[in-house]
Amino acid sequence: MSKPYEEVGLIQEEYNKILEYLDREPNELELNMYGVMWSEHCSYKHSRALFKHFPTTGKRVLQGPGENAGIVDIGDNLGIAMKIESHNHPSAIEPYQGAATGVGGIIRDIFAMGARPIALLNSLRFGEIEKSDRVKYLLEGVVEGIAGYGNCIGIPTVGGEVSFNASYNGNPLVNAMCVGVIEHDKIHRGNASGVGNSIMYVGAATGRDGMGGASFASVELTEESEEKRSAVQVGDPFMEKLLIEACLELLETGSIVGIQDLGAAGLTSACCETATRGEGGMEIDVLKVPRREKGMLPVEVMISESQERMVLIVEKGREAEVTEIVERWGLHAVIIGKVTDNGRLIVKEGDKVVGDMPAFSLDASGAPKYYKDYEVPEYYKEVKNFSSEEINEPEDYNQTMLEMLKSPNIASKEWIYKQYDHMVRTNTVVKPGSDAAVLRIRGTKKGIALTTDCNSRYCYLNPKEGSKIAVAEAARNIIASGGKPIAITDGLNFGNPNKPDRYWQFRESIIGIGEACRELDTPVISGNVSLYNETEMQAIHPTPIIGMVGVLEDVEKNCTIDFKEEGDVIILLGETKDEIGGSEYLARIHGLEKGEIPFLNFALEKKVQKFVLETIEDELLQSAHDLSEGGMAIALIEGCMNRTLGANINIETKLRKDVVLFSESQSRFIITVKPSLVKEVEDRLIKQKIPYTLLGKVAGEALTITINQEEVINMPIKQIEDTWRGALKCLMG
Amino acid sequence: MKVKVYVTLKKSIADPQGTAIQGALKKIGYPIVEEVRIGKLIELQLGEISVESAQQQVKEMCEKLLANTVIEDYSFELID
Amino acid sequence: MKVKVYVTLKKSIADPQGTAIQGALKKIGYPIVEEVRIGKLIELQLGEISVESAQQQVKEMCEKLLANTVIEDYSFELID
Amino acid sequence: MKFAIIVFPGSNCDVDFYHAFKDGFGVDIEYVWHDTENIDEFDCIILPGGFSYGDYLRCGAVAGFSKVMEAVRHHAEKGKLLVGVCNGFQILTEMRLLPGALVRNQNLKFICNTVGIKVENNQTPFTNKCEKGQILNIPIAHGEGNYVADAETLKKLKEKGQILFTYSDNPNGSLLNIAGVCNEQGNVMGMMPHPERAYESILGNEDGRLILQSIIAFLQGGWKNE
Ligand SMILES: Nc1ncnc2c1ncn2[C@@H]1O[C@H](COP(=O)(O)OP(=O)(O)O)[C@@H](O)[C@H]1O
Ligand SMILES: [Mg+2]
Repeated sequence: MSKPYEEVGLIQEEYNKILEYLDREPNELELNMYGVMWSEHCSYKHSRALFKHFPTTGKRVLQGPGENAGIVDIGDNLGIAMKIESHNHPSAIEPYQGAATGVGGIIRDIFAMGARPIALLNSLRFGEIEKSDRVKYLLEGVVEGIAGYGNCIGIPTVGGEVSFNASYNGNPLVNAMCVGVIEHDKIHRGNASGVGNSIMYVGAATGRDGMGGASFASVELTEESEEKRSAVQVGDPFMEKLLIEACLELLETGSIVGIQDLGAAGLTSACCETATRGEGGMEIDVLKVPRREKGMLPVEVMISESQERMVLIVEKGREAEVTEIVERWGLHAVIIGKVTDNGRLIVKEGDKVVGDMPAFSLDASGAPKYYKDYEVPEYYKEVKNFSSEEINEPEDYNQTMLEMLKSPNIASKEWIYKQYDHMVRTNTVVKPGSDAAVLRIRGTKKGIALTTDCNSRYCYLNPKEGSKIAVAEAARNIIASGGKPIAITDGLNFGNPNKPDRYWQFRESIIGIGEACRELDTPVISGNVSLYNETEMQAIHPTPIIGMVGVLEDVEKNCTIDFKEEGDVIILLGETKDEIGGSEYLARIHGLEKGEIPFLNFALEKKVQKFVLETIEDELLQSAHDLSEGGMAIALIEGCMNRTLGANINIETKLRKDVVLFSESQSRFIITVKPSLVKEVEDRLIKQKIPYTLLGKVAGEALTITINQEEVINMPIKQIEDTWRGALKCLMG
Repeated sequence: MKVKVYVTLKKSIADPQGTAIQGALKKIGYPIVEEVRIGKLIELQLGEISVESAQQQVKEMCEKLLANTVIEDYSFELID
Repeated sequence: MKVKVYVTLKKSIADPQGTAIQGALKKIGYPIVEEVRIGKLIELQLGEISVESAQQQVKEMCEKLLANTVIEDYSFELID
Repeated sequence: MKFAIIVFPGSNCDVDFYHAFKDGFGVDIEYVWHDTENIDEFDCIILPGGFSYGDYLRCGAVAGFSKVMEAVRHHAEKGKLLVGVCNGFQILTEMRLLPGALVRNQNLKFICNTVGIKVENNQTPFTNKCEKGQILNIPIAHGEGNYVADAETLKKLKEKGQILFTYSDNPNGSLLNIAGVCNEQGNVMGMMPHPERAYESILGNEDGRLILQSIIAFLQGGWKNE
């Protein structure tokens, strides 16, 4: 027989802590509330201690981690609110609804700050799609779910990433990111302050959805989880659209003291978090909560994760005003309780008190906090054993190229992003398919650039350096689009933290992100942790997803990756080294996932990034593109594609041909420059001591690459394009 | 043989679509409608097959593809 | 009273979803399925009402909202 | 000359239309809430894209019952201009103000893309600034844009010149590649592609302007059917 506290996912010492807080045994309601709140998902008990490694302040930071979303200043009295959130386990069980409700949840976090949501991104990881129908089913459902929710609610899905790797065979990852815009003086927080103020509930009725979903989200998936399938929540984007409009209108009236979405752990978390941030206490009556089903128990009402619900803390006496606005939007608002200052969260059922706990004790501030043991995993040393001499050079590079283009990691993702309305609201200036999405900010000259990035193979081979690269790569994508990176949100997806080698990955990664964010001056303003992403067989590769925002002072000066005109000169910035460890080439062509990952030198990185941004701003560049998976060869091809323009490339080198083409050395970009401006660009490069190579010219309708006088690649763009665009579509049937 | 498969959302699963349609029916003059649930009606035309075999195969199809048993229930009838 | 409303696509209207499902069924081992058509099953819970009145009101609801008679047929049964 | 955009719960492209007409052409345009009764002052009514009432049951099915839609029906009967784009088109067919229906895209997927549409008839209030046969590049974003109608209706549409736009490369399975049609009187138009998403160079495309300009020109009396 398992102990009651074990059933809600707690351990003996945690139970003892509850006894201390209450000075008595908890009843079932209370125990479940502690269970969900002290899960990893809500309490960050394994991760909080590590967050000190993150830089979270800066002159642009208006709101750092700790609220529903972070906010950074972009000038003109405007801020950008953003956050990323995982919905991995729900998506593994019911891909459509799991992904849809992930999107719905993250949108609520944004408008709960008072910001208007303007863009969505998504970062996806799946297993081996070429081998598994199950993976196809998951991808299909997840993409439809994201599309179903985002399209209906009318927020454009402007970017994201997807990649495939055996480590996700048992655990797909679905992380959704939302970005909003807000005026500085309109920022709202989840504070329950002002004794006597009313707690009002708005939105969908409460049902038995996602029962135990929060603690469920923190245990390893086993065969048993099949039985917990009723944990599926269903999203209602139409309801949420009304909620957005109603809440943003309400926030204008000044009647709202605090606002909080109901996410993981539902009412329980909304109550204790707002109480803790505010006056300290709250009293609510579960009988007042609108319900979808008859006969619900207080505990079911308190931990239900029904979607599309919000809690408002309303200034006493102004409830009618709130009700009126909410009803105009076809929704209902009811008073479910009030703010107190006795520090207790009191749950009543009518007149009867059914739960009474110190509010803060449920919240992260009262939850346990762990410093775990860690140890370097066994694989870590082994995988480093690699040198490029071990592998044979391909005989036919045209063939190798085609094989690379067919890799689902390299192939065009348009099968995905064409299912997303990425244009609604007519602010999307650079659409999916370039390095970062660019949106204009109406009423200003400004734009913002958005991206998500993470190469999890790197993070597996070297969590700390790989995580640094994730941040640097995100920054490069922003820079290549003409934006100045200003902040990140991080989605940390890892395995079981109770295993010391997993915890080591987690810790190393956080340290790496912190270091990179300090170097690149992009503070962490929000984030999400998802642990236990493993099955009996296997843990996922460490996957710290970096969502980054940048500002363009003049949105007209955005830049895209595609070559623009015949005759433009193609220049490679940075240095190519023998760094094919951990590369897509090594994995795809040679079936190896090993080696030292490329070395990231921040001094060079910053120099190159600064150069690219300045030359874009000075309108010297026709196109810019960072080099990532697949190296120079793939970056060149991506430049050729959109306008079906070829290129003639000529390289002299001492390196192996496959290394030149596919090495993933860091801090590199490909830029194209009008012939008349090449001198100016070269002068600047020389002056700033940036290594560069003149690669060739945009020309014709084929890509030709000659290395040391030998033509190794000659492919019509049309053929390249058909392969690259068709690969994912073809896989999906 | 013709088969009608009925796929409905499980009772415990929210049906926002049904709720919205109930609201719409109310608005256009049918307050008598207290609840709406929206499901699927899937009509299959089968080739030559015995009743037992049809029974069994249709059940399998429902479990595997036609219904998502995580959130849906199903039933079916053979028609001839 | 409970009502089940069945809404099906008219024969003349193509049903790509049905075709896709037929293809999928074939792929996973059910070539016996020759045709699939996807319709809707709408379950209504009505309050206190006479059979005649229910008949008439449900018919109206179908004509007005539950079915689009340009492309769909409907039928229903009262259950109680 | 005054435009109204009807706003339903769930409309998304109301704002896009507003900006396209206001910022693009400086015309007088207002949002009109779905429960408004009187819309006499407006010369042209726009039903915008989006997911009115969640598009539950069928796209555009519920919106037709909004209070304002009776007035919209009268507006159309009087011969004044009524334009439905995307969800607006779906609403117009659901209300039988336009023939046919819009069903699920043939590939069963939502499609967001920019596609070529051919102007089939330029002798209308909505196309008079276009050349006949001209190809416009206009964004689409829909899951149910597959136009169907019975053979007789299609024949009539063709004969009477009611087919205004056809897809160059049919994305959704529409019969006769239909992307947009008008009623027999020629004052009510519905189309799936979004001209309001293509009114400005920064969005990478200005082809939609021709359609908006046509409407403005007609209302200014600058165009008469020959
Ligand atoms: N899941 C997705 N959702 C939306 N857009 C995506 C998704 N996956 C990829 N994209 C888009 O495809 C383009 C290429 O993505 P990716 O190869 O990851 O770019 P990069 O290597 O520059 O980071 C980007 O514009 C990206 O936003
Ligand atoms: Mg890039």
